[in-house]
Amino acid sequence: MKARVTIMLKQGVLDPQGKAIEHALTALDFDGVNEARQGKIIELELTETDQAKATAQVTDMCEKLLANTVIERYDIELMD
Amino acid sequence: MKARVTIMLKQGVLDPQGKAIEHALTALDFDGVNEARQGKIIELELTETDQAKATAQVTDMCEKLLANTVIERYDIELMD
Amino acid sequence: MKASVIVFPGSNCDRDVAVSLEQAMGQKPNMVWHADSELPPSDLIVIPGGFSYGDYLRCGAIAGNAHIIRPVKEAAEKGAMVLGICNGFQVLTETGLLPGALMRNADLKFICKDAPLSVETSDTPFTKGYKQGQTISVPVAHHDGNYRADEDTLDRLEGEGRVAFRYADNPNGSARDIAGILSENKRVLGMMPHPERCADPLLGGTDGKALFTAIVEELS
Amino acid sequence: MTKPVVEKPEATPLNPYTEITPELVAEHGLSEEEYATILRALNREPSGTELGIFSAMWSEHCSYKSSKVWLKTLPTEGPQVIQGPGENAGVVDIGDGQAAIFKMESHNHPSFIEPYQGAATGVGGILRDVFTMGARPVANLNALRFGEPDHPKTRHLVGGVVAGIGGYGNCIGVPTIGGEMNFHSAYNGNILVNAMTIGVAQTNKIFYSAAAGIGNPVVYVGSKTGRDGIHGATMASAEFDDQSEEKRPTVQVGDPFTEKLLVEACLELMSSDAIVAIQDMGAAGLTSSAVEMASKGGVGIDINLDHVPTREQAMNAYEIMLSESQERMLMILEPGREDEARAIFEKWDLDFAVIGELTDTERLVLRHDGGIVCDLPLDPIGEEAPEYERPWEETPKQARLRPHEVEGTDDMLGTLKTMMASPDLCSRRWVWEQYDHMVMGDTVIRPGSDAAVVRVHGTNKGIAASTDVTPRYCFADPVEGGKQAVAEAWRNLTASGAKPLAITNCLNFGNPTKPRIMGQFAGCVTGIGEAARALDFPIVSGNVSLYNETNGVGVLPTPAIGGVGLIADLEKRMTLALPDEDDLVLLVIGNAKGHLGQSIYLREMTGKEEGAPPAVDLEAELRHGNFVRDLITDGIARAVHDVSDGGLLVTIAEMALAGKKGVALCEPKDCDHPHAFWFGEDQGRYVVALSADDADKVITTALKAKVPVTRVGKTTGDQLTIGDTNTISLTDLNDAFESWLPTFMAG
Ligand SMILES: Nc1ncnc2c1ncn2[C@@H]1O[C@H](COP(=O)(O)OP(=O)(O)O)[C@@H](O)[C@H]1O
Ligand SMILES: [Mg+2]
Repeated sequence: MKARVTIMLKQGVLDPQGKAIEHALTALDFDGVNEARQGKIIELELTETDQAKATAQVTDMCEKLLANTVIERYDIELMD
Repeated sequence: MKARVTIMLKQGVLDPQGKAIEHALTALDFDGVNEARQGKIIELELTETDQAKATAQVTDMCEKLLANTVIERYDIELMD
Repeated sequence: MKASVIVFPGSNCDRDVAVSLEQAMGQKPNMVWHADSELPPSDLIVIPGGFSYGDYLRCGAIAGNAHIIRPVKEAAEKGAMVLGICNGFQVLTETGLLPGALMRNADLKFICKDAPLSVETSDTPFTKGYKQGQTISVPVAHHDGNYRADEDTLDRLEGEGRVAFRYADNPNGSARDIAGILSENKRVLGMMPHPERCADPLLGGTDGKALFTAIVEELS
Repeated sequence: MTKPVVEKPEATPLNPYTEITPELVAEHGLSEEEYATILRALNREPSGTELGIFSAMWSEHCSYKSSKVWLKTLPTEGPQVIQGPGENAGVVDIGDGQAAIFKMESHNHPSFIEPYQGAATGVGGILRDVFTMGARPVANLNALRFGEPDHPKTRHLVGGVVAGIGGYGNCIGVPTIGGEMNFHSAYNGNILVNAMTIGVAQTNKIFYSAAAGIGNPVVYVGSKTGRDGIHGATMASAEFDDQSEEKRPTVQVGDPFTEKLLVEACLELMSSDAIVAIQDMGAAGLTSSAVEMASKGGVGIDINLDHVPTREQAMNAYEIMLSESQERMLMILEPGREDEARAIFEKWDLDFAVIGELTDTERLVLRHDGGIVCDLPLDPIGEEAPEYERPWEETPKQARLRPHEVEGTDDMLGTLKTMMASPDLCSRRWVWEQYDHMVMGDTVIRPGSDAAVVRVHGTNKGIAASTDVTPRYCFADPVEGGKQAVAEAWRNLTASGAKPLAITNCLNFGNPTKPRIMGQFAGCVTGIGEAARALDFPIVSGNVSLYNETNGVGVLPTPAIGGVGLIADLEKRMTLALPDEDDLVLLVIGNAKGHLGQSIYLREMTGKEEGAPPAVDLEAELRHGNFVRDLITDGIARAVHDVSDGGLLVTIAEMALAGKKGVALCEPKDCDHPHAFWFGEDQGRYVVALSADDADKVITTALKAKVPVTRVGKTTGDQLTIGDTNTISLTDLNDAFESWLPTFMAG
């Protein structure tokens, strides 16, 4: 089973990368970009086949390692 | 309209960050992770409301700036 | 000889390379602001090291789209010499002036130290002051110096004598130990190591000096 | 399947009109008496915003309420001092119309909670303190203390802090040239991250923070204000407990790229005469910068918060005033110079806003959404902030440990190898190779020697710098430990050939309401003062970080000293590396009494931490150091290293490794306790390498000058040997020395 973890900075946390991308897009004459935010994505190939167990396992990974919950929030998506 | 661009290293391009995550997970006794790959996600708030136009616009952004197609592939998802 | 150093927001080796150029040329280079759309007449364009735009998004990506890049490319097409050091090398790959890409170091850490390099060709206007096969010591200081290109490109670079420098002790995982590469006409050089950091005996080495001297000889 | 993860609700921001309850007062870290003082000063209840302002300004971090009485005892003057404590950073004269401007600051609590961003923003903050005075930053240093290596958090914290310091300094393009790092269980729950920056300015172009000129515009520049870091100053002024993790949202994210733009923009504007006063927004953000600038200038300040650039919607006055968003500055401009200034900041893509003006009321007035949310007299907030003479207890003296009371060893070099591979003595290369220590093209002595040296750009003189303190000495005897920290910094500068000029400090201690801790503080400050006086090494800036305690366990008293010196002619600089030349003589300058109390030998080889620390004889220190500096200036010394942690043999081994040159040592004569001779940590000592001819002359002059000197060996081959039989190859020793830290970090 495959899991995809999306990690974004929490609302309100400064996102310098997003800000720089916004500027750069404007400088390239792309109009109509009101906001850009950058995050990370981590794709995991798991041996686990049970959905619930996989979710629990990946949540644990996020809390312990993948995300920095001080400033980031995460989202887990499972795919087969 | 909101667009979410997912940028991953192309298959075959070595992903040192992914490898490091794999190792770190194993060190934390998470078993059954066969592979980890890390990518970027960029969320854009667009003024554009037309799906087709938005897709075209974001594709253009990816080609010109957001992705380096020498080593990366990208994926666009629109949400409202 | 006229030289220009391009300054991006976040460039931080612009002054360092200007000092080395001045020592070699006897006159100061032009410092050219990234937002300018025109380049003063230049035989040599230097894209310095640093963190243009904070290295946000991807090293060199945002700088690769700056206004000044179009005239830089035009000048390169007309045969001007272009030297990209560190972040400058990353910018050159982003603009397409050089092939490939620079990824995060294999061990994911920023690395700053003297790196022994082997000079792979002395048959270029940049490296003619060295002997082919000579080992020189030049500092590296980067987080993303891991050179990548597909196998065909790598073969072509090697076949055409376009690998300028290789690491004697690969610090970052670069494909085929590549530390610096040249354009087809060998007038564009991108390299991760910093020759401007070893062109003054007080700084602990002078192996970089021959590169600047060679450029000045070529262009005067 | 998607499993959305619910975010914890953020704490509700305090409405400016909130009713003030005792709980609210307590949450703001104000005692009942302090609140009563506020009520008396105002003759009314404060608004929510006003309460927040008092809370921040009266926090330990901003008011120095527990430490001030002691700090006043420090020597702060000298002919070289242009500006002592009281400004954003200290300023000393380095000749030719130039000044070195420097300061050290802590970012301990944030770094424990989020090591990367905490350390990064620590670097960003201290850089601002320096360039706000008109200096271009030329060097960074950092003093780090972590818990014991096998504590489960240590590796993660070391990795994050080092990456964060590098991440910020490398990006902004200021070389990180030195620092120190220790491990000790006392830091398990409270790491210490102290960052120091040195800048260079023209003496006639130094900018200060006292606001002046009624009606002059108050200008905000830099990044936008967000909700980050609200309560940072109060957090830095409280003990940790198990709930501290909950306080996490106060951690800020650094943006070194924006700070780089801010440096360039500020220095560009500073080359004109448009700025009257300027101050960075550090702890307690807009509150402390506005209050301090106005108080120092004896004026009032009237700010319309509607004009403050904000990053988030609907921020209220309380949040805007207490936000600790990074990369922001407050300036007072000459009237009519706004457009010129604006053009510069816009060129660098930075926010620029005129947010108010100076008044003659000596009050802080804040307007928001059409109303007045704060109208406070400035004196009670700043000048009249509480000051405490906290009760303190002297630290009981420990008995002096005699050499025969400490177990010896037959295998001196094997012991050396073990010690060189110990956490506190092993090579820090893993750390400084992650820092760009060469950017700016002026690093003349790189990290790894006693003091690092950067050339003053375009000249042939250099600034030497070092940070030092031995916390285990301070714990055992705060006064001696305080002296030792200053003496060691002075010694390190001396060993590089520099003339020591002045120091900054960062005083990290536990909970000052405990008399025992306050006694440590008082003792260390006393020792620092004594040494600074004796060595003519005044304190020109500094920072105090208290409440470094978790669940009642405090850190070792850690008064980090940042020393700065001047090398007038860089040809006369010195490093510890032995030249690749046979038959150079190694002399020890200074006396060896074989002091093993509190030594690394004692801890690593016997597992004990006990006894009195080595005493510091300040007169001898001065005599020995000046003697050594003359040897350097006269071109006689070929390598110099001071003797510190680990003792004489470790010192010599470090010289051999740095130069890749072997040394043959003689067995000490008539020595009952060779382990104490080789590993004792007696103070005031150096090892000097010089030619055999010079050695004889130097021994004669030394004895005349009452400088003890001993010949211990000579350079030869590529091994370290003692006597005829005891040998270790440098390769072996180097592996031990270099591999501990990378191996530890690799997990
Ligand atoms: N331990 C100390 N020794 C000497 N001066 C100190 C010490 N601690 C703080 N100071 C001085 O007190 C002033 C206020 O310090 P601080 O609040 O840390 O500055 P900032 O507000 O710029 O961060 C500074 O001028 C600083 O140099
Ligand atoms: Mg300040």
